[in-house]
Amino acid sequence: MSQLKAALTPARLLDESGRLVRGATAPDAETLLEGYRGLVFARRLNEQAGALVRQGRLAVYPSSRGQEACQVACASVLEEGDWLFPTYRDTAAIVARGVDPVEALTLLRGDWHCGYDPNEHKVAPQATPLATQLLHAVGVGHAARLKGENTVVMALCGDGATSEGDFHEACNFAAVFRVPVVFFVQNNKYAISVPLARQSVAPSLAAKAIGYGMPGIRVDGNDLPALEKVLGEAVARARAGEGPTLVEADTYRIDSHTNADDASRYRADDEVNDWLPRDPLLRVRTYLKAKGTLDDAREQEIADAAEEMAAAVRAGVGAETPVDPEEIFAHVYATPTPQLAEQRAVLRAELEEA
Amino acid sequence: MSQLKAALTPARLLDESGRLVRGATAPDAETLLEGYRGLVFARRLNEQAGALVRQGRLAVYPSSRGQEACQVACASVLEEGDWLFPTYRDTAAIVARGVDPVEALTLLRGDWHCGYDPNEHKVAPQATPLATQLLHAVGVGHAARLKGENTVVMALCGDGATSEGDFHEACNFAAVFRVPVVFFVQNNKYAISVPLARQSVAPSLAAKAIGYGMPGIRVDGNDLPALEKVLGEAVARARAGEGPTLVEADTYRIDSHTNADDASRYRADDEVNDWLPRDPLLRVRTYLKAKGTLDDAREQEIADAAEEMAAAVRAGVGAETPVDPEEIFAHVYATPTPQLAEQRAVLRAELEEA
Amino acid sequence: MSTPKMTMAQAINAALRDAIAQDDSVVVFGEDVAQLGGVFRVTDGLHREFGESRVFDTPLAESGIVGMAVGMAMNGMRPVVEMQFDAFAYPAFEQIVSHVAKLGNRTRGKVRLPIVIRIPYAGGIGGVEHHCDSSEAYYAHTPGLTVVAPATNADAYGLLRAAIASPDPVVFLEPKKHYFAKEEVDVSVPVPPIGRAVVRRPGKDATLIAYGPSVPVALAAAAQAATEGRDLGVIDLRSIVPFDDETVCAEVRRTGRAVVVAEAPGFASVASEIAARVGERCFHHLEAPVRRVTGFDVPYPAPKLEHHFLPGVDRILDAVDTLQWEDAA
Amino acid sequence: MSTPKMTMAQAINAALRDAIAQDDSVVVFGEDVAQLGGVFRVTDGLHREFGESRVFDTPLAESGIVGMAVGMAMNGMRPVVEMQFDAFAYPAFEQIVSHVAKLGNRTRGKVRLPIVIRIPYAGGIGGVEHHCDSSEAYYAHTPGLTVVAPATNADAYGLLRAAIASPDPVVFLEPKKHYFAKEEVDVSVPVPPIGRAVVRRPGKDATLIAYGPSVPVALAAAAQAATEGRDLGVIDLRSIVPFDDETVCAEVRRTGRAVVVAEAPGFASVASEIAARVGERCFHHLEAPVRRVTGFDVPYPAPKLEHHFLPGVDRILDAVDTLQWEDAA
Ligand SMILES: Cc1ncc(C[n+]2csc(CCOP(=O)(O)OP(=O)(O)O)c2C)c(N)n1
Ligand SMILES: Cc1ncc(C[n+]2csc(CCOP(=O)(O)OP(=O)(O)O)c2C)c(N)n1
Ligand SMILES: [Mg+2]
Ligand SMILES: [Mg+2]
Repeated sequence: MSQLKAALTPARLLDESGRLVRGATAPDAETLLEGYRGLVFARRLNEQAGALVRQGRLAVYPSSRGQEACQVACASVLEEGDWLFPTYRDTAAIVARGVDPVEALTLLRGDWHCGYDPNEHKVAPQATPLATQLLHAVGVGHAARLKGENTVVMALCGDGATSEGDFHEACNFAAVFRVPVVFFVQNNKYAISVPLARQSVAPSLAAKAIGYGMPGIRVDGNDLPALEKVLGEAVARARAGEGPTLVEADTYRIDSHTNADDASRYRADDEVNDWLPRDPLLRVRTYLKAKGTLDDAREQEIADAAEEMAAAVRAGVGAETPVDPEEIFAHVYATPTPQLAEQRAVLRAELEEA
Repeated sequence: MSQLKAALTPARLLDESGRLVRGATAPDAETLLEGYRGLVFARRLNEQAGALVRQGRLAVYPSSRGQEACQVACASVLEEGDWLFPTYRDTAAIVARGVDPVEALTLLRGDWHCGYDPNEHKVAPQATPLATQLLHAVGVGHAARLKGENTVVMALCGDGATSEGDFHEACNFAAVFRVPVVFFVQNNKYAISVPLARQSVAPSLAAKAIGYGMPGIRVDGNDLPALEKVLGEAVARARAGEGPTLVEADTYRIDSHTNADDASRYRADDEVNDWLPRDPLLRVRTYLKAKGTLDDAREQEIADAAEEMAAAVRAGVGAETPVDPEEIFAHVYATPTPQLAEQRAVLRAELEEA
Repeated sequence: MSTPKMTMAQAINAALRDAIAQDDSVVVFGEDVAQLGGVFRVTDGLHREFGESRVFDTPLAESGIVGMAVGMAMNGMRPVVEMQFDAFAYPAFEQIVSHVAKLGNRTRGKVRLPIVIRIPYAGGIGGVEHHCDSSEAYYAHTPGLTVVAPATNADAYGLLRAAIASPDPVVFLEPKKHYFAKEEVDVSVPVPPIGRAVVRRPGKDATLIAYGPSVPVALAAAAQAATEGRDLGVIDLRSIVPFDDETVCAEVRRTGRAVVVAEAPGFASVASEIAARVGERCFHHLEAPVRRVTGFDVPYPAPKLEHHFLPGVDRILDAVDTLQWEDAA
Repeated sequence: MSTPKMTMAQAINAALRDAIAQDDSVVVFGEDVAQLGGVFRVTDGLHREFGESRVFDTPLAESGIVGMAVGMAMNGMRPVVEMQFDAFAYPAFEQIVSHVAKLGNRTRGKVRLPIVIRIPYAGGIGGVEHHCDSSEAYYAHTPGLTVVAPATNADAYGLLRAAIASPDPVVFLEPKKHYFAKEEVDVSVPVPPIGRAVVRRPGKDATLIAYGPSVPVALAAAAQAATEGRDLGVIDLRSIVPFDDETVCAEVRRTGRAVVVAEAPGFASVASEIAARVGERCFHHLEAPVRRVTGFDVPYPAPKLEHHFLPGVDRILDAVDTLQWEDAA
């Protein structure tokens, strides 16, 4: 059963020491360089956001450190009209998709629940209730199909979220209706403190695809070109009308769940240390350096650009932006109900009094 | 992958003409005769309940006609301390397990939501909200395991119910905790009007087991000895501490969803006619006749006993049993709240006035 | 030319048909709604007429249905989904409360969800457990949802058209005991705006406030009271959210007495809300406390017992009797 | 000997520890409750002390957690499950409403479900969306559930012990903003029965009725009012279902004025219920309408805006000001 094999053995192009694996076709160097730039940006964003949390400028930040290859790849395989459905952990993917990082951080800054216009870059609000967004992704894809549009939807979730009923319903609806959606599970081995073994005893998460009648593919989640290949093929399948794919990335959450979490309560440093050499950036860097595609000048240029982005994030997140208390009434309905108009008047009176 | 094969090709012992399939070990004839008696009872119960509906004595009856082998087998493989979790369609299984048929029909007669004591025969109330009971079954099994009890739990559901999130969560919890539960899906090809093809495009429902890391077995659902073998093995596995199994029975709902439904709106007579020769009773009867185990006297004795059961059902369901209006307050809490005591007084005053 | 008689099922069917025909973005889906035409035949014939791309059956999963509707609405469609029975909407509760109700607000109005969730609801049909819940309080308590409950077949048509046209998600509660009763329905009457109650019967002695399946019961009580010399008015709320304070308060201030009638268990219910707001807004006009006649705080009873649970004419009139008439002028 | 100071998280932890130690059938499970000790550290140390068979982590699925608890209770255990945050209990809504609340009734009491569903609830902690819902109305409206909301750390200990001992399912709402504030807790005090409110502050001019996180706010308002010469009493309901009509009505009849304070959106809420029943039962003693000071009917706002949403001291005192004092003797 080659289907089961693809669901069990992670696809790989670059090994941990940055060498092309045997028999693999070399990825296009310029594309990979673009990808490397994305990785550097994603890493820098994770670091910058972490720093802003420590400075009290952001309330909380779920870092994707260690998962940057997943973040970059899932955005890079999409075309303009395609949709991305991210979670709270996927800020770097959102930014890779083109959303302004400061707008993306509005949520974690506490100004509003979503800081960007989902329609502008076709990026759904970051989902908090786990697995719920997968169904929305299916809906967007199904509507596109009914309207004859060529849209593909990339739906993200974690290993823990695969245990939720909504994961099941989303996979099943997508398969039954042949919806152009790619379910991309970043298996980072933990759901807060709960390890994968308590989440599932299946041979792999990708193997769940069999039960829905769709392809399930496992891929090294720290191998950018492999991710771009596997996700790209899944997107192509979806676009060709061949239905959904479940892709599981074998990766690792290097940081704690969020800064508020203390991972040392539930996992050993050794485990983390084992994963550090598999760093998604290093691997691509070594490869591109060896190839000569990434010279010092280019590396400097990328680092400078990332620094510029980080500076913009610091400035944007640091800026005092007024919030309008009365806005809490403004969007609940397209037209506020008489009840909300009354309540708004109560608040307004209080604010004027104060 | 033999696991996938077992999940795809239905296990079979008796073919449609009542002959042992090639290479199969013959089932024990006396056991099979007991099973045949169960089939006749189940069929008679379905017919009797249908008649009571037509006479207005029962509000509604979801018939298991065509699925009697499943009904009998899932009860017969259980031991005394084991639990059965049935649905609205599994009245015959409940009765096969030992519950008084009149008590089992209390629900459909409209007297109360459940007419038997679940603890007496270890039969849960018939579940209406689809797939929800599978989680209860897992809980009973998990508690048994924690308490060191040797209980096995048989949890029933239909093909449609496999699409619900609770199906997924139940399978996953059971696998992760190695709960002694057998999930028994009677795939009768319809969920009310919705055919299997709209429910799932997986190669089989049993194949879903792979995604949970448990065995999935497909079995001819109209073949009593095959069902008893497959379910018996799953029960034995569970009892031995080897965890859950997902068993899918390939069967067919011969009647409409309930008497209130009109299946001609959504399926062709031809399809039903194709299934009639696969009747679960006929098959066993032919086999036992050929064997000589079932002679005319025994057949008459079984028919008479079934007739007696039917007469008792008619008498019991037909009897005027008083319902106590105030009972609606009696069981909501172990001790009624002051609010319910007040409300009960309101009703009592009305009843006294009237 | 007389207006045709239709059952509520037919009126809703007509509303769906007209909406699908007039607006390409309207799609209808759920369990058994296509081939079968729904277990109550509400969607009868729509699949045949409009085809699989407009009317389709889904796998059996309510969270899936509502969650998919959210996505389809994000992508420009107007999904009208059916939950087969009241209690079978509960698997979709997270989707309804955490997304359907909140996504518009979450995105500062950048995304609006014109979804209608149709729920055959409430009792009186001798249904087994889980088929008779009056679940409106769960939705009415959730900011962001519009909650509508028609009491007449004409309103079922008109309000459903309005619900489908609304930019906001609407929970549309169909009193299932009305499905098969015929009334005249003039589909050419302008669609009533959501949020307006209607005085079904004027009355000067006291006001009965009801919605959905309780409206005809309240009207029957008023008719009965009239034979006993008491003039009761009846308000049909039609929409629970938004709430028509104006109409309700105008009536209660006039009569000085009010009884709220609703089938759901009374505790922390829509009836509580009505009693609380009438108490707050009409305090100085009240001659007696606002009374509630509701379902008891028990799970919906089995068929043979349901009539003891349901607020009936007698229970309403008993409550009216307690409105301190001895003090009345 | 002075009683020790504990946070509410510690008081709940102590209640769990004592219950597990004393009763073999008590088991604690949920997401992150074992190894991590809960995201709020409420279950800290229990897994280490009692082991995997008494305290364990589950896969990430709330319907699964509650559904499994139902089965375990059917088989003789007393599960205490944690929903990680208020909004993350919604996936379990069907299990809670259709089974947890109804199975005892369904089986005529043959099966009882001694389950406790612990829910860290309500706001005031600057949490992002879905982490601050006041969801009590959904449960309080559902017959068959007992709904408890402690306001003090001592009550958190005592009421949780009572909840675990109850033969009925209890939704135990933990005001998460209290988790880390210390108070004296005497665990040797007899466990208070569920269903009794307590007068936290006597007062003769008006009565504030609150529960859970709103109790300290009401007390602060009363303290502030006292400096302005108004004597406000404060009732802490402790349990929403059953409801203590006796204590509430006795106080309101004495003062003739009442304000209900609660964090949840007000429409069709527990506050509505309280206002409605006080209006109905104390009508002739009321000098002014019963006022409600609640969250607005909007989704819980983002951290920077939550203080505008939450009923605070000023909003309560504004409401008290409207209780028609000019007519007072
Ligand atoms: C329905 C629901 N339940 C619980 C939570 C609380 N929660 C937030 S993140 C998380 C762990 C998720 O793990 P996983 O899916 O593996 O994603 P990761 O955080 O590792 O990216 C939990 C339990 C939630 N957000 N939604
Ligand atoms: C949660 C839920 N949704 C919807 C229903 C309504 N309903 C009752 S039976 C049924 C079809 C079930 O099909 P299947 O699981 O195949 O079982 P079968 O009736 O064929 O035995 C439906 C949709 C329900 N009972 N529960
Ligand atoms: Mg994870
Ligand atoms: Mg079926």
